[in-house]
Amino acid sequence: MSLVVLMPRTQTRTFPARYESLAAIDRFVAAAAEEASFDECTVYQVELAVDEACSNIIEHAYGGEGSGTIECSYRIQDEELTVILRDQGQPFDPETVPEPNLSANIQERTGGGLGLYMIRQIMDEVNFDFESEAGNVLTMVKRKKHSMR
Amino acid sequence: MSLVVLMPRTQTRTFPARYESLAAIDRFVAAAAEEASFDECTVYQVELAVDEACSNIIEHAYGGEGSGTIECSYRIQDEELTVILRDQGQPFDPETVPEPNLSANIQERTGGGLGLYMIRQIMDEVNFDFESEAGNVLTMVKRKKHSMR
Amino acid sequence: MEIATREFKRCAVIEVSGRIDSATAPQLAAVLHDYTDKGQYNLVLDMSDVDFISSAGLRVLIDTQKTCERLNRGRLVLADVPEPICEAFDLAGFVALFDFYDEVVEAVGTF
Amino acid sequence: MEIATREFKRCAVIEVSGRIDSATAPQLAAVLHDYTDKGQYNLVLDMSDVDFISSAGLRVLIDTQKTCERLNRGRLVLADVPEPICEAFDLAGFVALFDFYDEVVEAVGTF
Ligand SMILES: Nc1ncnc2c1ncn2[C@@H]1O[C@H](COP(=O)(O)OP(=O)(O)O)[C@@H](O)[C@H]1O
Ligand SMILES: Nc1ncnc2c1ncn2[C@@H]1O[C@H](COP(=O)(O)OP(=O)(O)O)[C@@H](O)[C@H]1O
Repeated sequence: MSLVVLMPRTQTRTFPARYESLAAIDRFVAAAAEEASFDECTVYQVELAVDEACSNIIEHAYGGEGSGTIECSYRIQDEELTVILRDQGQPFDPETVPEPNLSANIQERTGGGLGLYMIRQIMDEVNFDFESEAGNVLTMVKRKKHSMR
Repeated sequence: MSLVVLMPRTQTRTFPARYESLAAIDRFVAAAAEEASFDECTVYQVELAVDEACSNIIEHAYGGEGSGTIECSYRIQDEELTVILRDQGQPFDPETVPEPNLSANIQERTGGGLGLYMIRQIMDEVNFDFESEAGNVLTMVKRKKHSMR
Repeated sequence: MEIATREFKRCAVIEVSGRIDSATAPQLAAVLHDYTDKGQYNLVLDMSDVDFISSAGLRVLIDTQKTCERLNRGRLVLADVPEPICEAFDLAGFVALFDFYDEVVEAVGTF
Repeated sequence: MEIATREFKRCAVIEVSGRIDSATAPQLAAVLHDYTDKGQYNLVLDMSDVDFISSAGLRVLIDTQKTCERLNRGRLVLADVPEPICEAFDLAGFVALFDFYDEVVEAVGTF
């Protein structure tokens, strides 16, 4: 494997905390994941994780669509993509969130609770920080998988 | 309308009187119809008329697949395609062939008798000659339709 | 001519490609009769890849339709028929005898 | 997101294109509820042109499936699901909850 050390590339954009922003946020992050040369399914999953996190910020941190914002930054270094989301909404304790019911019996299923679960399934690191001066900070890292050979 | 007088183009080929020959005969005639610059549906219909005529020669004139042949010639002149089919099978009297039943009631339909009917529907001239030294001769003419304007 | 078949809950789809002429019509007849013999009278003929059909093929379709429609037990419908073949069907008075569908999924959806 | 629907004899096909996210999922829910409200519990979701579906969309599908399967009166099936969406469905344990079909015609053909 040839090792190429690249300068980190970073970018930041701020979006209104509204559901209509999700498509633009997803495009912004998907472009970053493509730049990090992730495969199609990984790009999709990173987009999904960020969409879930932003939907939660709007729905739960801000308590619905309103006047807040979501600041989205990413950094690509080597083969790692870091996405950071910042908001000024209510903090919460992720530890208290129960695991979703993944039963194969449809009538036992509750439709909700899948967002946080999928974020953790998809991303290699997920860290919430509610102490920051900058508001709530969610940092998610995705590393490129190399196929075994 | 500009009038271009072209030399007639003619070609002749002989095929074994077997159903497997139909695809090759049809291709031969379809190429001629395309050369005569007929539109797609007209090319298809000329191909259909010739296929029906050749199927009849094999089935009825020769009484089935055997050792006979079908000689197929065409001539393109101006905007007219003439196709001539020759065989050495039994002659017949086209005048005695009844019109097919085209009833909209399926149970009254007999599957047969459509071939000759469609040949006459499609071609502008259809002439049988059983007096010829060359055997039975079927001459069919198709003229290019011009859209009214 | 090539024939591929798919069986669904309420009908079978017969997908024919190439030429249906005096040489090949017996093959198509055999496949259709297999279905009607075992009591499947709801049939969709997917004609999207048919290049040519002569009266030998039309006869097979008429015979099959007669069998299917008897006692109101089913019908043969035609899907995705190419334009030149449509026009030729018109010459043979076929439009009154069959239901035509633009897409196979619509044909399957009527059974 | 755009939604097109087609009604067949035994099922309805809902063809969605674009994104199913928190902004658009309510629209899809409305269309699906229209069907279940009028007693149509056999539904095919044609996903061939869906670019993205988040958990907001998954929730709509789960809720609809619950309604459809109650009393064994029907089911919602998924057709032509793009590969990345398939993998995401896997994460959410969706494979056990829905029947998946490669083509819409197969999905329609099971009803
Ligand atoms: N950014 C957030 N701010 C506040 N609460 C959150 C946030 N993200 C998640 N939560 C809490 O975690 C729960 C689970 O979230 P999630 O798995 O996305 O499912 P859902 O949003 O469907 O409930 C939410 O119901 C909410 O109580
Ligand atoms: N070339 C031919 N030689 C002898 N008889 C023919 C020929 N063409 C047609 N016929 C007679 O005309 C009838 C009608 O022909 P056609 O309309 O093609 O329908 P089919 O072949 O299905 O009977 C045939 O049954 C046959 O008796």
